[in-house]
Amino acid sequence: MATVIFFASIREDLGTNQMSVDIESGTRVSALINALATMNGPEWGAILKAENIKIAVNQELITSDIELNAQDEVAFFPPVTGG
Amino acid sequence: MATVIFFASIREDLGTNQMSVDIESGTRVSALINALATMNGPEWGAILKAENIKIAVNQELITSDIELNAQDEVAFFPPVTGG
Amino acid sequence: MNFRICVQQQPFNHQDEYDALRRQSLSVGAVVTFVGTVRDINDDDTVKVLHLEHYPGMTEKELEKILEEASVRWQLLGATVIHRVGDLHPGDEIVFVGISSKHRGDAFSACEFVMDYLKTRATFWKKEKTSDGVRWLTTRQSDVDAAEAWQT
Amino acid sequence: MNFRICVQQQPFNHQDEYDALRRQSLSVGAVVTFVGTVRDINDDDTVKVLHLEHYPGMTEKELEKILEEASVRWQLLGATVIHRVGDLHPGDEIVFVGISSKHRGDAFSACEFVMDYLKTRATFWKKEKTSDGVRWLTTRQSDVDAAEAWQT
Repeated sequence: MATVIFFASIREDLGTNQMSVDIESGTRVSALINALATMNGPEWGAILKAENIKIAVNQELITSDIELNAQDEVAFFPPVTGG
Repeated sequence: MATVIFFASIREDLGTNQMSVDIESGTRVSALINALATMNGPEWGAILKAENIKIAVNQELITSDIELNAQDEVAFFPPVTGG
Repeated sequence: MNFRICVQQQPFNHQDEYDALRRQSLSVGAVVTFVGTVRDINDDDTVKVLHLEHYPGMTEKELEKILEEASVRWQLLGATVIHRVGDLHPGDEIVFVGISSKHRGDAFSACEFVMDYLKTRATFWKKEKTSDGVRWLTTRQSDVDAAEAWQT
Repeated sequence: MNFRICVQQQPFNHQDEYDALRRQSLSVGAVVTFVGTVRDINDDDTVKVLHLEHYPGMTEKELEKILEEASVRWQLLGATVIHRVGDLHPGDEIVFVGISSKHRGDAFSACEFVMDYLKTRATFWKKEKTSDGVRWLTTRQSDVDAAEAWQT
């Protein structure tokens, strides 16, 4: 199972902070998003494909549509605003 | 009487920290230095005319050979090294 | 080179953090500290509460990377980052960044660099409760520009 | 804009100075502090005592001018300079510069500017007692360069 987590406005927009998703190793991030939209509704696709959304895999920011491993931690969040 | 004061290495080189000197208003700084050398010995002239010496009149740094008033405070010191 | 990274709800003690940096070694000649605090007015609205959320685990890794990069760019003796999370109020301290070094130029540059990178890379998010409602803050272009300026 | 300028023999309290800057107003969003300390080694010699002398009256005027200029260049809310004189030892604090402002860029720039100008304009002189004897320090070219860089 991959762990999918959401932060800040993304978490609030989706109404959930974390879920487990059964994926096969080799699944691309884009395919994971499509699977989430299929499971939870098309608004999930719109939110997770928004232009300035940030995605981290195993706590490392990614900038391309990489292949996931079955146990990965995938996080979706808006641009950071700390400090 | 003008007050003449010396700081740091200049004070140590001259062996004095302060003196009063009778000058007329209109006396130039260079004339004051010559008067000090006449009174105290030629090494005073050498020390007070050294290339990187700083001179302040009434606690303002001067960069030209200005005319003094009779009651001025004239200070001689090396480049600053605080902080 | 000693790093200290902490994400916490409770306030920090400025004197303790400063003392730890200063007493790193007798080679320390300069200590620069930065603290960011909650302002009462933001974008013309009165701030009542500033809520700070973060990504536990990733935040600490990102902060560590930022300090690593600072210690490659400058000669540092100590570096501390403490960032608070949870509900904060106007006047409260949000973040502490402190750097100690032999010479002041290194400490000044590294401290500002760490703040600029933290603002654009560390996984914190701010939500403001103002007189006008609740809003998530968005990235400021000035912060993006400040971070990019270090890359040239 | 509040100035605090002090030349004194006794140590200062870092927390008190920081708190005063931070609590200047609820508009404060950033506080940057710098402290310079006596290093144990200078120019390869072991420092035993650092003696600091100044020109009472002129020093305070010069520091005031420096803070005035900083407050023209940047938007500041508070500015403090405390400089110690007399005999200091390795590890002792020499100088505190603290700036508070709405935004961090102003505080960082002003704090570094004040230090660079203080180093080249404020009437302090340092005499070192080392394992090798006693010597008056001379101006470092790097300090002259740092101060001049603000004039362009």
